[in-house]
Amino acid sequence: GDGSATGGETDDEPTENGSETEDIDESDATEDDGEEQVLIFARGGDSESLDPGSTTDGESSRVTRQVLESLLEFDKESFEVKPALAHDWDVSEDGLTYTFYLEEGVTFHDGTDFNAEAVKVNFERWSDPEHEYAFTDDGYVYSMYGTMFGGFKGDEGHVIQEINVVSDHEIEFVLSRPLGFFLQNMAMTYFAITSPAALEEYGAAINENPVGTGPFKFVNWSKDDSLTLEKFEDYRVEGLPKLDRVVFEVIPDNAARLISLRSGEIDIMDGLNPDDAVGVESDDSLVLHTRAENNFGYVGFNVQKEPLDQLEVRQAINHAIDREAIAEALYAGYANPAKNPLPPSYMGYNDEVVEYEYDLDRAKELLAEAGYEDGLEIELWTMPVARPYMPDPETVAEIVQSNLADIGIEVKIVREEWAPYLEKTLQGEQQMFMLGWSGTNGDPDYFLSSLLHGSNVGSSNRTFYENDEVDELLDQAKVAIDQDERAEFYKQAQELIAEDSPMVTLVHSTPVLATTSSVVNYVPHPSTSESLAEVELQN
Amino acid sequence: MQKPILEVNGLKKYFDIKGGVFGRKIGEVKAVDDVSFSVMSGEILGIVGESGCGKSTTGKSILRLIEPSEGEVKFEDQEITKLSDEEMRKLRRNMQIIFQDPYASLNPRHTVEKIISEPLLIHGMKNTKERKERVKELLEVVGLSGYHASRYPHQFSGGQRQRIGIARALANNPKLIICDEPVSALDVSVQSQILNLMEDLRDQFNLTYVFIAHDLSVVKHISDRVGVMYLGRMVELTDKDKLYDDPKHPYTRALLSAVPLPDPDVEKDRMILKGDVPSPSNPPSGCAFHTRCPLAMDVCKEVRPQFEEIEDNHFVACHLYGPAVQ
Amino acid sequence: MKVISPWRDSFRQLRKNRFALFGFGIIVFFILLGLLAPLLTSYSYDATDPVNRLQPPSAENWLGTDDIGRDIFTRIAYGARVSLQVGFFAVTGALIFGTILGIVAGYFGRWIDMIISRIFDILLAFPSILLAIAIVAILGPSLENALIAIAIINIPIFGRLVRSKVISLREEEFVMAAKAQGMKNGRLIFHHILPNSIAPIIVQATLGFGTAILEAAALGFLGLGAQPPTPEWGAMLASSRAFIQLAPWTLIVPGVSIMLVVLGFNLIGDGLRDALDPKMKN
Amino acid sequence: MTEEILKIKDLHTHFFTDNGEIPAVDGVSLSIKKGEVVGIVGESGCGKSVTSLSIMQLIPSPPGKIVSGTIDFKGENLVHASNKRIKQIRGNEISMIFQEPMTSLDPLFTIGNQIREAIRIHQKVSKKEANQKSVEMLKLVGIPRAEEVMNDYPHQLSGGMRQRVMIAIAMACDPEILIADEPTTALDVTIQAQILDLMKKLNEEKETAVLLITHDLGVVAEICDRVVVMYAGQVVEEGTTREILKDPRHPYSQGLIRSLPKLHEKDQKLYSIPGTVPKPKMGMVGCRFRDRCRFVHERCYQENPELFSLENNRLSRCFLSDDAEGKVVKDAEANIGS
Amino acid sequence: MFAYTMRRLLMLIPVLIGMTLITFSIVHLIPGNPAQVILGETATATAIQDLEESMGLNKPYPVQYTIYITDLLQGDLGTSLRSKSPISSEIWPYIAATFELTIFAMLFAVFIGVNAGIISAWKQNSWFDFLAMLFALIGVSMPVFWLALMEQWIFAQQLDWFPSSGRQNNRDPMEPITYFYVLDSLIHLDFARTITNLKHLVLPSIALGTIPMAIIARMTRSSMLEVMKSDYIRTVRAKGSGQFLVIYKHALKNALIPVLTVIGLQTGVLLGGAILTETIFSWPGIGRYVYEAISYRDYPVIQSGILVIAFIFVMINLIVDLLYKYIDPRIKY
Ligand SMILES: Nc1ncnc2c1ncn2[C@@H]1O[C@H](COP(=O)(O)OP(=O)(O)OP(=O)(O)O)[C@@H](O)[C@H]1O
Ligand SMILES: Nc1ncnc2c1ncn2[C@@H]1O[C@H](COP(=O)(O)OP(=O)(O)OP(=O)(O)O)[C@@H](O)[C@H]1O
Ligand SMILES: [Mg+2]
Ligand SMILES: [Mg+2]
Repeated sequence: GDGSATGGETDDEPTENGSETEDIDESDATEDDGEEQVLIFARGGDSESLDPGSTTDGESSRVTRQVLESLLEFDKESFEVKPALAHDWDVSEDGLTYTFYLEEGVTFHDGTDFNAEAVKVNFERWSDPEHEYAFTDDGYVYSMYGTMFGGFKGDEGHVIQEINVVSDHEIEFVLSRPLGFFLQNMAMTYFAITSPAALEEYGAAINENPVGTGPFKFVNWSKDDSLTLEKFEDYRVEGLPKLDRVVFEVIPDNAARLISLRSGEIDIMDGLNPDDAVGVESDDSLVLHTRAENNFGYVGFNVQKEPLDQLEVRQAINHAIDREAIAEALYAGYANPAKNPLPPSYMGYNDEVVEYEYDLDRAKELLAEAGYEDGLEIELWTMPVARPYMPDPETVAEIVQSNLADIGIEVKIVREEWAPYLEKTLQGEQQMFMLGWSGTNGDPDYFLSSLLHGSNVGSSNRTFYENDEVDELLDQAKVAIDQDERAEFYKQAQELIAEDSPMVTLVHSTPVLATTSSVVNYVPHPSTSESLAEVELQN
Repeated sequence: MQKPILEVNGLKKYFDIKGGVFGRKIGEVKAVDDVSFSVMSGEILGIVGESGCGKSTTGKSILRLIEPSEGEVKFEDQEITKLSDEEMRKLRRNMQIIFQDPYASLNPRHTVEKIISEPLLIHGMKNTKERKERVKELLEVVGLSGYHASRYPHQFSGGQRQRIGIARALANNPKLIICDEPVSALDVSVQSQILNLMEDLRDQFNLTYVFIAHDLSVVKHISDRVGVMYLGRMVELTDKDKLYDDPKHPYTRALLSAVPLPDPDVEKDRMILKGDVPSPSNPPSGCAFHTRCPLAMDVCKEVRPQFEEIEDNHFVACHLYGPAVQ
Repeated sequence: MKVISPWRDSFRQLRKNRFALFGFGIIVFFILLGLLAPLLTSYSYDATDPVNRLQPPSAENWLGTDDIGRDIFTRIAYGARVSLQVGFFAVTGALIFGTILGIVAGYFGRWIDMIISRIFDILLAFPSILLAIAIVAILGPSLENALIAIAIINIPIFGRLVRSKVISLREEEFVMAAKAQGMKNGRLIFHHILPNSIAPIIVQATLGFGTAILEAAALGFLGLGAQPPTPEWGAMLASSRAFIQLAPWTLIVPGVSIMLVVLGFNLIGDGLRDALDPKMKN
Repeated sequence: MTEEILKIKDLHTHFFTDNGEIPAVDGVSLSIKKGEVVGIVGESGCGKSVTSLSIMQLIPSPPGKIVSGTIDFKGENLVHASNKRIKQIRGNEISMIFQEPMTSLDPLFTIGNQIREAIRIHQKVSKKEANQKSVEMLKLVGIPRAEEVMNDYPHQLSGGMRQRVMIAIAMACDPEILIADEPTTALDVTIQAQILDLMKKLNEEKETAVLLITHDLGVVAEICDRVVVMYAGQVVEEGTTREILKDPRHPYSQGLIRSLPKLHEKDQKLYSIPGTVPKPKMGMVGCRFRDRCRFVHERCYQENPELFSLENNRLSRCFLSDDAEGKVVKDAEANIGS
Repeated sequence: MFAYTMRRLLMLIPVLIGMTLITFSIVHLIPGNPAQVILGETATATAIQDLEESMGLNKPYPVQYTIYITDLLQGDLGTSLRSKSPISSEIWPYIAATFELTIFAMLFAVFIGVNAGIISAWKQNSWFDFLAMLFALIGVSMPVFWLALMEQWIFAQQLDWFPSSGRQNNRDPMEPITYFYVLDSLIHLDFARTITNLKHLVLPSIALGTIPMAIIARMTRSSMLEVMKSDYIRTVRAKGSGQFLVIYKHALKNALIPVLTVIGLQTGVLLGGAILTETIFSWPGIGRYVYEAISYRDYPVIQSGILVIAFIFVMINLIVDLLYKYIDPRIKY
């Protein structure tokens, strides 16, 4: 009880709050088992914001995942949905009403109670720009909510029609139409519940003062440097968390991060270079971890631009690119050649699709069919930043360049900065381009619809690929509730897509990371945000 | 009597001093403060005075190398302070200047040939061969040789450089030459060479000089008339013999008595002035010399003495000779 | 007595300066390396060979290979072209515009000077690398644009230098003398002021060559300069950044190359400064 | 006759530059007696300053070096004296003032600081005592408001004042010899008169010997007892001031005096020595003045003239002063002189 | 003195206005939409539009500029588009981090640079002079970021003498007060921590300080040589003073004046130009703050960040000018 006693009500300053509890922790620690357990997690960039709903940034989720909890959560290693703040739930027959039964006796870090009202406040805050905690004037936008639930209050596509507080610990969501992945959504870190009292107290500064129910509570944050969390003594799960303190440190440079890991300055490093994996594996004091594939890197074709509007050209290029070599050489084996725009572990993955063999003769043939036996020139837009699905885009581009040179296609590499890159590819200025996709809620829809549905042209569909049949299949899959049924629709869609070849499906990468050998129970999650509640340090 | 070739009336040049919070003008250096004189054609007018008294500024203002703040300058009856840049440019072939520093006044990157032929070119002598001829001629006039033409200034001694400067000034047959301390940077033995040369040239080409110097002996030697300046003002102006034999202004007297003479036999009753020259940015009221003048009277502190002709051709600005005393 | 022009004199001085000669040697070496690249190596600078990646220096690959198996020696040799060109064009650009602005400001003074000087002040108040980054952000990342950015950030450096030189020369007696001849502004500037301000400009240009190469490397390192597969040394460093532990030579070689070239220009610049400085003469 | 406190014998000071060895001082001998004022005159570049700096052992090295000769100060050869000893002598027994009062004082320290420093280098006195002494010195050299000036910086003083301060610094430790290298050249005549007056006064009161370097014969006439005329690194003539000015023997001295414009004489065409001073270089044979000399004859090209002794301890470096040729001098002068 | 300071401050106004104009124009000339970057490749068109609107990016430029300036005048540096936090509250730790690094880098540079310069000038043409100047030349010829990488590789990784990144031991982070970590540790009277924090400063300071050090050494040497030739040094010698007094009292003070300019300029350069070093050593400084803002098109941060850097730079120059006055009594205002 003392943790909650020192909580928020009296202290305005979060820093003061931190320092006081710190003292208490130290005394606790000495009483218990002597050593304080402090884990340092190093990553390449800092969090944007600690208000999960208003950001889409992975580095933000990684931290908020520890501080705030959603109603549901994903299983440790997959996207299977499990109870969290809600211990149980019901779905109505028509798939329009979801009822969640909330954990009782849970308190926020500030000592206030977690209940159905709090859930409602959070959801309304996200869906209603007019809401008092929406902080629209301060630039808050809840884009992930809009994306996942079809828009905001008053929008035509908005799925959540009403939210009813049935009782203190029972809450009901009424949808306007069925949504196949509603439960998946509820497990996303973006939809984690913040203490309404804290919203009231901090207002727009909530992004620097997260207050949730998670295993760790927020202490302080020096931007672009370090962010400290400490054990929440009253965490709802007995015996957790194990660590006393977690520090997220920013070390922008991959190589520098590895140096720090080796010297023991940090415990976990995200974003290991695949090339360094061998070295890590052979080092007894380090442990190599991989995240399950949850992404997809591709070379896209702008199918509305010459000459890529010709199927033969697209297929020729597909045949000319040596995926195997790329995966092997550039990801040091930590990637698999892709044949579908969906990671293999996903529901609905179609393993029957026949991949485009690396076959230069066939490629040349196709090119000749298209009327380009004398070769042609094509621009390849190269991403300027490393992403999980493509840790070294430049090099990939160079290999593609030399691959295509073999069939007489001269590739001109175009480089734009990230901002204009995204914008211009959205407007279709590119011919070929490189990009990828990472999953968040573990649902195939998030990959296939976003990337290839005709309605997403001008948005996330940058290949400008429109196929009514595919669109139809994807739409059906989205509203179906039966998961097998959905899987079937997706399989068919993949078949069609492969034939049309709107992109060279390059790889699914397995991002590698490393920890020191004293880190125990650390399991990387495919979504990149994993709970550190069970992690321990052992000497 | 001859017509004056140059008339200077009430010439003033104030330099602004900037400062303060806004970098505004917070004062001015009265480098030249109401100076008037005239120069006859063919005469040499000497101007002496201590460092900083405004001699060079006067000289440069006459040629409008510095724009005068006030007053008029008439060259051959033409008022030149109002001329346009282009008119002034054309007029410059008639008015030339020779500088003190023979090192700084020649462009180190040009050959002597180019230095001397440039004024010819800009005033219309387009023919290269003609120019070459003229350069050779000029070099010989100033006591150098034609083969010197291809050399650079740094290959000459101080005296020779001064000769080059003179040749350049002579190039377009000017009528008036302002000589701003042409010999003060030179050694005694070379100084006399240059002084002689200048005298010869005057006779040969019927030149008029305004000869600025701080060495009284030199000025006396070369000039017909001499003006004495103190703190931006002309204090005395007359024929050289009158000035040296019968100086009127106390400052002139002090100046003359301060000159050390290379003759152990001359007995002098020294008149050593006290203190330093005041700053031209804050000149004393009334007569600027009153702070150091052994004969200062009350009136000197308040009233600025007029520059008046107290005897025939003898101008003095001093209350000793003004109506107040007489 | 032989006629010795001031330029010849300076040149003789320079020839006696052993450091300058050494610097000159370095530059000539890299120029030859760049020019003769196709003869010196049988590889092509963009031929990838993933199988032979990150090979240490050997008889086949004198300086080893990079992360996609390209021969580093070949890339260094072709990269010499890039770096020297960047230096040359950036400096020339900055020099031309800087000199023009500097002369205009210094010679005509008044409000023109006021405006130009303030612009210089403002540009110089920005950290130059940030300014360069911003300019490249506007123009888009490419070698040409990096070059433009470098030229722009160097304009005020030349501009100020020329301006101050012009202002001091304007007061020199030989300029006064030239004006007293009745010379027109144009002639005064081009025959008297410019030739006499050229010495510090040359020195600055030589040193600027070095800085421009460093700046280009920094932009290249940030991915804002030369684009792959152009073998720009800074970009080479950036792409090898991750391999410092696996293959240190991929970082050491381009770094040392940059350092040597810049050192060469600095040595020449120092030598020129000594040779052209009028204070050292007589 | 009083003793000679400084005797320079056959001093050679050379500069070793990129353009070869320059014998700036090439066999100079001279001496100063206690309380005497000796002038060195000569045109620019003839080695006056280098001679004086050699005495102080202040020749910039490299490139300069005293190659040979002795500088005998009260029986001690300064050329071979230890560094420590030289430091003791400088500013204490021999001190020096320079031509440029504008640049000879450190602009960043107060006048007081700089005088005090001079005193405390040589005397173990407290700061307060040194201060007192400094004020005294400033008063001695005729600076009004001495206490205030102690706190002024050099730039706040006029050229004349600064030169007075320099003199105060030089005189602070009561030196036996004061070397003044063109102390008034940069000053206006009215100020020059003040400074010369002051130096004369100090010489008389303190019996300090003065070695005055100048190119102005007027200044020499004003205060010197004896004059040494230098030309191209050598002494060409020596004698009392009156003798040299009234009856110069060396053709160079003669020409020099005759080429001066005279203030109190009627105009006549100035005499001028043709040509320019030769640059000093190694291995010159013959008389250095021969190319400008109107009495030049064959011997001037073949031998180096020595300093011939004349009557009254006078010296002249000219073959015409050689007894054998003595007559020729008179004749020649009679012929051309008028 | 006061008038001069005021005047210099007033003179800043047009420069600052010019700067706001330039930064504003630069920022809006940079192609790319912040909303797009913030939301990334997975963004939908509507999400982008919503965000744009909430960020006020669809107002006309003159309106945006006016808003920017009015806010500035009220001391409001704007709100970061990305973090949604007010820049004025967010920026201080970055400034402090950079300042701390800059101060140590300059201390290192000045201490070594000035002394090396003095000794080189003193023992001109000795082997020390030769080596020192050779090193200085190499120092100015090296790409800083490369030096930083090499240092990190050798001293942090191979030898493990110093930590490779960060400002402090993050296992045990400290409650920041001033955000100058060394100072904070002293305030906390936690001297063990001071040592750790200083250790973190070593490598980045050396990397960053090397170029200024080389420049300062070269400048000090040539300035000393120049001063040693001057008349007043000859006067001091003529007084009979020893070499030490000549060099450390008179020559150094005079030689310092041009060196001071270099120190001021270099400090300014370090302030904003340390982007690469800051990235390599994970130093959360202002250069990196702005650089990342550029890639995120976070307009308010770019504008205000650059403005703040430029302002500090100008202030440093002002301080240098005032220092001149302190050293050199000749300077009149
Ligand atoms: N450009 C200028 N700006 C401000 N003040 C100036 C300028 N030129 C000259 N002065 C001042 O004007 C006064 C007169 O200067 P000028 O050069 O005419 O004197 P001078 O008699 O020629 O002295 P000198 O014998 O030293 O050449 C001096 O006090 C000088 O400081
Ligand atoms: N540091 C030096 N390096 C080379 N040569 C020098 C140096 N100092 C003096 N000299 C040479 O020594 C010769 C004599 O110089 P010095 O300074 O003694 O002449 P001076 O008689 O004092 O002339 P001035 O009247 O101009 O002061 C000159 O020809 C000069 O070239
Ligand atoms: Mg003058
Ligand atoms: Mg001298």
